[in-house]
Amino acid sequence: MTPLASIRDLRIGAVTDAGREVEIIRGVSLDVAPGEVVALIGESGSGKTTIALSLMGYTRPGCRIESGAVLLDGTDVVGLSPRARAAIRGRTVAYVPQSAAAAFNPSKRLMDQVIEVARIHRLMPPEAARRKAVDLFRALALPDPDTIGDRYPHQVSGGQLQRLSAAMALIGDPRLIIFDEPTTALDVTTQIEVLRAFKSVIRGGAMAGVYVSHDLAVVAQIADRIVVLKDGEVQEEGTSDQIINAPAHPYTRELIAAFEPRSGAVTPGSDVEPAPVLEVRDLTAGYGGIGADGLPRVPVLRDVALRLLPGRNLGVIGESGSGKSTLARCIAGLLPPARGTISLAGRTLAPGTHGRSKDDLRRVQIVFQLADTALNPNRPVGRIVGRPVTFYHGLHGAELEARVDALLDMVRLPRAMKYRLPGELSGGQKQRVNLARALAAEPELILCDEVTSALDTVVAAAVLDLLRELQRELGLSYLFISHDLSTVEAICDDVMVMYQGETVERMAAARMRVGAEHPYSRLLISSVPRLDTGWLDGLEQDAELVAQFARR
Amino acid sequence: MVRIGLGMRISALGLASAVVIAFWGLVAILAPLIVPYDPGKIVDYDYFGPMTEDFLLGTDYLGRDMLSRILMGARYTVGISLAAVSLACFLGVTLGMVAAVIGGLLDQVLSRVIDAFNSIPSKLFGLVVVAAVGSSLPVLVLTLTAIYTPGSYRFARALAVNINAMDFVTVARARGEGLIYLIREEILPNIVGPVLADFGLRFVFIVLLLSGLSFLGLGVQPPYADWGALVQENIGGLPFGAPAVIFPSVAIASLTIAVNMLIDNLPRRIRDRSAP
Amino acid sequence: MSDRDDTNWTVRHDRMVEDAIRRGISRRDFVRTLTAGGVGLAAGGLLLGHAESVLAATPVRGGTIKAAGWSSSTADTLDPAKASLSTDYVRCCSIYNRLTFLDASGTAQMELAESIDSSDARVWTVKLRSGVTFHSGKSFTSADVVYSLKRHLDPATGSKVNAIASQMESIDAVDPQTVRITLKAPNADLPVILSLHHFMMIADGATDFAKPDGTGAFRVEMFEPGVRSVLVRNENYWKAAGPYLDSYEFFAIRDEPARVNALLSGDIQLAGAVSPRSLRLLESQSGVTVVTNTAGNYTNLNMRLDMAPGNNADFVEGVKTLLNRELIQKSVMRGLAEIANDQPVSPASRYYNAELKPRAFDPEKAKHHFQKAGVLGQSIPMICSDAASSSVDMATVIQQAGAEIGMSFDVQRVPSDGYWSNYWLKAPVHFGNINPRPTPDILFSLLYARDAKWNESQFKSEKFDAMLLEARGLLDDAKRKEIYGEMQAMVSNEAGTAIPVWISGVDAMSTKLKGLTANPLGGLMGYAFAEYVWLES
Amino acid sequence: MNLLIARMILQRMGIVLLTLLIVSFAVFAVTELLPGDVVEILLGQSATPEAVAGLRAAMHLDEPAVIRFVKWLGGLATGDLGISYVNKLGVAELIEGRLFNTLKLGGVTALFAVPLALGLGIMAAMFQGSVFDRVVSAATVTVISVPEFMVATAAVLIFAVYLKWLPALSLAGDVGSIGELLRNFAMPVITLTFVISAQMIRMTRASVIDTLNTPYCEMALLKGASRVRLVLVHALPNALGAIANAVALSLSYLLGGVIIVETIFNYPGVAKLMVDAVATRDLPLIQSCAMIFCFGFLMLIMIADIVAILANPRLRG
Repeated sequence: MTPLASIRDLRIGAVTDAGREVEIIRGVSLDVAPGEVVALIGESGSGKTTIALSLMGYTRPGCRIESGAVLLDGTDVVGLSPRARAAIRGRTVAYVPQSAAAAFNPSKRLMDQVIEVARIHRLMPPEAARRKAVDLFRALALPDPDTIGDRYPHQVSGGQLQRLSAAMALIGDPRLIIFDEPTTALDVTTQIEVLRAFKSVIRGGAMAGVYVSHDLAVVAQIADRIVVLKDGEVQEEGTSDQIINAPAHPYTRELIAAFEPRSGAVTPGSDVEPAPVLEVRDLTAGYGGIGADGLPRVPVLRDVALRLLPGRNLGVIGESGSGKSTLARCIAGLLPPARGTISLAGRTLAPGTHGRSKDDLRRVQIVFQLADTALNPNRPVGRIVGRPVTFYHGLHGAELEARVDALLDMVRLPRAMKYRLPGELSGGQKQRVNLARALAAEPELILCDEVTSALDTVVAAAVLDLLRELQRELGLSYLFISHDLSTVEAICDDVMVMYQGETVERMAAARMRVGAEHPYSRLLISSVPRLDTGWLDGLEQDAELVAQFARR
Repeated sequence: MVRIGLGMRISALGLASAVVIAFWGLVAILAPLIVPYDPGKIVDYDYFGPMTEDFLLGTDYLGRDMLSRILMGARYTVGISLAAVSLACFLGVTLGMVAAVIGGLLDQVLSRVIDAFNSIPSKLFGLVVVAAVGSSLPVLVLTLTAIYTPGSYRFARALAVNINAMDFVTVARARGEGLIYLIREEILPNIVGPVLADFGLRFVFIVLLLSGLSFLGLGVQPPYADWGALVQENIGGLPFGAPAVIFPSVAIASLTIAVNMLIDNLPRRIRDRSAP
Repeated sequence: MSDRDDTNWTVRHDRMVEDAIRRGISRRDFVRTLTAGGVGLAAGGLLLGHAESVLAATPVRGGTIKAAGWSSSTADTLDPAKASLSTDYVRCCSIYNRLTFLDASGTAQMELAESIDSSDARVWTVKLRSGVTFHSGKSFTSADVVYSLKRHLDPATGSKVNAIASQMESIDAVDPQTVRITLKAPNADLPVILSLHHFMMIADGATDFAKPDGTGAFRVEMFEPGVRSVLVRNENYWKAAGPYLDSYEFFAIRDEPARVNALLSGDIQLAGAVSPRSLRLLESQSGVTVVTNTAGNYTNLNMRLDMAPGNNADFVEGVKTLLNRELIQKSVMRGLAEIANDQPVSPASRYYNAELKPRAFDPEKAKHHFQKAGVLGQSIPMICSDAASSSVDMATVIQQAGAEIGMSFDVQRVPSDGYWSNYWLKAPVHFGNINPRPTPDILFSLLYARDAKWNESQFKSEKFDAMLLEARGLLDDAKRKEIYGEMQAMVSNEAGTAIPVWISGVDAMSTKLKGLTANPLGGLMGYAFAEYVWLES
Repeated sequence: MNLLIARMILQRMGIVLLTLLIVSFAVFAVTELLPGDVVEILLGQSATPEAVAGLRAAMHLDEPAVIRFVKWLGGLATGDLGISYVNKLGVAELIEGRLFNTLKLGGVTALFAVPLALGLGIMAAMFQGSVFDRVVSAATVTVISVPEFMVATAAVLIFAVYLKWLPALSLAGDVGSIGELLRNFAMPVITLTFVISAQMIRMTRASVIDTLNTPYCEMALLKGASRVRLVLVHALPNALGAIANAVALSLSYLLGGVIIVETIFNYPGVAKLMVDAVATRDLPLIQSCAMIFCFGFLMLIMIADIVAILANPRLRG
C-alpha cells in the first residue's frame, strides 16, 4: 500500500534567540499509511510537533526546512506555493491543536470557527456545513449539539473545546489529521471521554492520524504504530504492542521503566504517633475579601483539615479547581485564611507571612510546579540558591559559597552550574535548583506543588528519586500536591483526595487503587491511563458517576 | 514570519542608529572644545548667511555661526532630555514597581492620581509651569520629568504586575523578603529590557516636547539655545531655505529617528512593545 | 495748536532713505516700494507726511479687508480706559473719537474738540464740535466728555492712565458745547495728552463695553475677545472724508512668521509689526509692500542707581560705553532702527536735542570704568525677556562685548508672562520697553521725575524736577525746547537708563491697500489706520 | 449585557468625577502659586500698589483662596462656570465658541486621520516585512521624530505661500459650504493628521501583529486561511481593544495638544484660550479649560474601554 504521507530525510533548522542556527530535526523519515494512526512520542525538544507540522508544509516562525521531502499523496508540500499550501490545509490534512482554549478565536462564535474550513475552501454551502458540524458534535458526544455552536469559546469547558477542535478538523473530511498533544491540558477524568471521541471518529471516518504526545499510556490507547523521537532523530519505530511490551531501544526502555510503580512509603508508620509537624484545622479560604457571613466572597477551600507526621509524606490529589494549590498557599502564609488554624510542630502560625517570625518562615518552604517561572530568569543559580542561606542563616562570602556548593551536591547538580542563568538549564535541572533553594533554608516541611507535572516522565522519575533520598538524609516531611496519581503513589504515605475545595477522602497511599471508597476517588483513580493498549477499550465507568463529577 | 535573510540588514540599521546617537552624545560632551567660534558671538553682519568655508553651516538671524550653535545646542537638547528622561523613568519605574508589589489601596490611589495627571495635556502643562516660574535648566528638567513620569509609571506597573504574579516572586514573599529586595532583585532585573526600550522612546518624546516648548519661546538661557530654540529663532529663514533653520531641524530629526530606529531594531526580547 | 509744523520732516526723510540704503535695498527698489505702498514720492526726497495730501485725492469707497495685529488675549476689551494691547487701540480708534489726535508730525489736531485754549496752561476751555452723534443716535455733548474723563480717576475703573488723569483737578461742563478742565498745576501739553488712546469719548453713563457706543468711523458687528472682531462703516460718520472701507476684520496673529505667511498667501491685507528679519522675504515677493515708522519706541537697559552695581556711576558709564549701538542697529534690528543717545525724546519730536551725540562704542574705555567700579571678574545678572522686544538679542550683544574685556554678564531670560510686574523696575539690571509718548513732559514725568511711577533707574535730581515743572507751565515753545534739551543731556549723562536705538516699526501690506502712512504714536498709523485706508479698485 | 455596560459607565463616571475633582484642586493650587495675579497682569506697566489694591477689591479677589475655590466648585455643580476675571464675560460663553472650534477641527482631523491610520496600520501588518510595510514604518518613524511645528511651518510655506492653494490661516468663522470648510481646515488638518496618524499606525500595526502571533491565528493559518482573511477576520477583531485605546489616546491629543498648531494657524481653539487664561491668571477660565481637557480625555478612554468590551465576548459576558 502506498503511504498517504511520507517524510524523507527531513532536516529543519531554527534560529535561537541569540541568533545561532541549530538543526532541530536531523534526517527524519517516516510513513503514514491511509487509515493508520501513527504516534510521535518523545520528550519536550524532541521535535515531535515540528515534524507533525511539516506535514502541513508549515514551520513555526524562526524555523526553516533545510532539506528533505514531505510527500502528501505524492505531492511534495515543501516546494508548494503559499497559495497551493493553503489549499491543502484543512482539506487534505487538518490539525487538532494542543490547547484548544488558545486555538479558538475568543471573539468569534464556535460554529463560525468550526465551519470556517468549509467556507475558506468553498467545500459546501454554509447551511450544509452547519448541519454537518452538528452531526459531528453529536458524534463527538458534545452536549446540546444543536446549540453549542452559538456559544463563544469561553462559555464551554476545556474538554468540550478539545472535542470542538476535533470537529473543526473533521469538517473538511481530511485524509490526515494531526493531533498535537490534544489531551495534555485536560484533567484525567475529562481526558478519557476526549480520547474515546477521537478514537471513534478516526475509526469511523477511516482517516489517517498523526498523534503527537509525550504520554506513552495515552498513545497506547489510540495509535497503531509508535515512533519514538529524541533530539530530532527517530530512536525506534514499531507497532504499539511491540513498543510497549517489547521495547528494543534503550531510550524506549527508559521511557517504559518510568511508568513502573515505585515503592511508596519511606518510613514505616510507628505505633506510637509522634506530634504532627503540620496540623491544619477547619481551614476556610478564598479570594475577593470576606463577605458578611465571615466567609470569603469567592471561596476555594471549605473546612479542610489535615495532619502530617514528621518524616512522613502526605499526598493531596484532585483535579484543577479542587483547591489543592490554594491549600499550599495558605500553609505558606501567602493567602491568609478566612477561618481555621495552621500549626507547625504544635505552635499556631500567624495567618500571613507578615505575622510570622523568620524562623517560622524558614521551617516551611514551598516548591512550585513550573521551574520556569519559579526561578528568576535573570539571576544566576548560585545567587538563587544562596539567597535563603544569607536570609535565614546570615552566611556570606566563602561560607556562603561552600554552602551553595553543598546544596548543589545535594541535588546532584555540578557546582559549576551556579554561574549559569536558569534559561540555560534543562527542565529537570531547573527543578533541582528549585529544590536546592528550598533546602537552603533547612526546612522541616516542604510543600511540593505539582513539582513533577511539567517534567518529562524520565526526568520526573529521577526528581522523585532525589526527593526520596533527601528525605532519608534530612528527615524532611513533604506535603505533595499533584493531579498525577502515580507520582503520589510513588512518594507518599498518606493520600487526601480533594474535590471542589473539600476533602472527600483520606487513605493510605498504598491502598489507593483498591481501597478508595468515595465515588469520586474511585472515578479519579480509575481514569488514570495504564500502559496497556487495551485499557481504554476495556474501561467501564459508571455513567452516573461520570455525569456527577467529571466536568467534561 | 520573520525572514532570516533580513537579520544582517536590520542590525546594520541598528548599528548605524547607534553610531548617530553616539556621535551626538560625544558632541554633547566635547562641544566646548570643538566649536569653531564662540556660539554667542556675532561673527557676520549678514544674517541667515549661506554655507561658506568660514561658516560651514551658515549664520543665524543675528549673524552667529550656526555650526557652533548646533554643536553647543546638542549639549542642551541631549543633556536636558537625558536628565529628564532618567529622572522620569527612575521615579515612574520605582513607583510602578512599588504599586505592583504592594497592590491594594496604594496601587489604587497612585494609579488614580497618575491618571488624573495624565489627563492634562502635556504641552499646556509645560507651558504653564515654565511660563510661571521661568525657564531655568532645573525647571525645564523637572517639568519634563513631571510630564513623563506618569507614562513611565503605567508602563513599569503593567510589566511589574506580570512579573509579580510569577512564582519566583511568590517564593521570595513566602521566604519573608521585604519590599526593597522584591523590587531590586526579583522585579527590576526582569523588566529592565522593556524599560530601557521605553526609556529610549520617552527620550524621543522629551526631545520633541522640549523643541515644542522652545518653539513657544521657553528654553535655555541665551546666548545658548537648544535645537528647538535654534529652529524657532531662525524660522524666519525657512522661506528662503536658510541653513540656519534647516540644520537644527536635521539635527533633531537625526537624533530622534536614530533612537527610534535603534529601539525598533533591538532584539525582540528587549523590545516587547512598539509604542508608548 | 492747529498749525502744521513741518520743519523737521526733511531730516526725517533723509534719515529714512539712508536707513533703507544701509539695509541694502537699492535706491530704485526703495522708491518702488514706497510708491507701491501708497506713499507718494515728491521731488527733493520728501516722502512721508506730504504724501497724505498728495494721495488724499484718490480714495475709493468700498471693499473689505482683513488686518492682523500682533497681540491679543481674552483680556481684549472695547473699554478705552482699559485698552492695553495694539488690538484694543485699533478697535477703539475705529469705534470712538478723541478730543484731539496727533497728526503725522506729532502735533495735536482737533477732533471732537473744536478748540482747546488756555491762558495760563492751568485752566483750559474745551469747545466741542457740534452736530456729532453717537452710533446710537444720541448727540455728543459736554456731559459725555465729563463722564469720559472723570472715570479715569476712579480706581475701580482700572484705567491705564489713572496717573496722568489725576493731574486734572476738576472737569466741568460749562454748557452743552463747552467743558472746563482745571489742572492741579499748569501743563501746556494738555491738548496732546488728550490725544492719548485711553481718553476716547464714550457716552455719558456707559458701562457695558460689550455693546460700545461711540462717535467713531466704525460700528462693532462682532467681537470675540482674543479671537477677532468685525467692524462695519458708520454711515453717519461726522467727518467729511472717510471711512472708505465697508468693513474690516481685525484679529491678532501672535506668531510673526505666521503673520507674514498669512499676508503672503493673501489671507490678510495688512500685517502689523513685521520683524526686520522678514524684510528679505517680503522684498522678494511682489504684491506686498511695507511702511516703516520710527516713532520713538525703544528697548532700554535699566541699571538701578539705588542698588549695586548701578549705584556706582562708573559701572553705568561703562555699560553705556560698552553698548555697541551700531551692531545692535545692524545685526539685532537689521538696520530698522536709529542710533539713540540714552535719553527718551526721539528725533521725531520737535524738542529733540540734536546736539547730544550718542556715546561711541569703546571697550577699552568701558573696561577702564568697570575696573574703577571694581566689577571686573564679577558676574552681573542681566534680566531680559521677550516681553521687552529684542531685549534678549541686545543682552546677548552686551554679554559678548563684555566677555571680550573680562566683564561677565549673566543673561537671564525670564518669561514674558508677568515680566512687567515681577522684574521690570525691580531687578538691579534689567530691560524695559517704552512705547512712544507724545510729549517730553509725559516721558520725563513718567520715567525720570523723582517720584515718577516708572522711574526705571531710580534717577533722582531736584534740578531736573524743577526744570520739568517750569517747562510744563511754559507757553513759550522756544524756551521749552531749550529746557527740554538740557534735560535730555542730564538724563543721558546721569540716569541709569541705557537706550541704544530707536526701534522702527514696520507694517506690511498688500499693494492694493492704500492710504497707510507713518505715525508717531505707533504702528498701523498710530492704530487708527482703519479710518484712512482704502482698497484700490 | 447592556446592564453590565451601563453599570460600567456609571462606575467610570464616578471615577471621572473624582479625577476631575483632583485635577481642579491641583489646577487651583498651581494657579494660586503662580507669581503675579490677574490684577497685576491687567494693569500691566501701570500696576501701582494702590491701583492693584483698588481693582482687587473691586473684583472680590481679596477673599481667601479656599473660599473662592469652594464658591467656584459650588457654581460648577449647578452648571455655572463663573465669570471671567479679565473681561467680565461668562466663562461658558467664552468657551462655547472655542470648544466648538476645537471639536470641529478635531472632528474633521479624526475623520481623515483615523481611517487613514487604521488602513495603513492594518495593511502594514498584513504585508509585514514587505516593501510597503517598510515604507510605512520608515515614514511613521520619521513623522514621529520630527517636531510638529516643522511639519506645520513647512506645510504653510509650500501650500499657502508658494502654491497658494490653501489659506495660511484657519479662521473658524464665516464658513459657508463644506468645500469652504475643508479648504479652511486643510492646513491644520494636514499637519495634525501627520502628527496623530503616525502613532496610530504604529500601534495598530503592532497590535495586529501581536494578535497574529497567537495560537488561534496559527490555527486559522493551518485551516488554509489567506493572509487577508487571517488579518481581517481573526486578528483585527481581537486587536480592536488595543487599537481603540491607541485611537483614544491620539484623539485626546486633538483637545489640548494642538497648541502649536493653533498658534501657527491662528486657530481660535480651547488650547490657546487656556494659554491666554494662564497669561492673565484668569482662574475661572483656566479651571474650566482644564476641566474640559480632563473630561475629554477621560471620555475618550472610556469609549475605548467600551469598544474593547463590545469587541470581546468574554468581557461582554
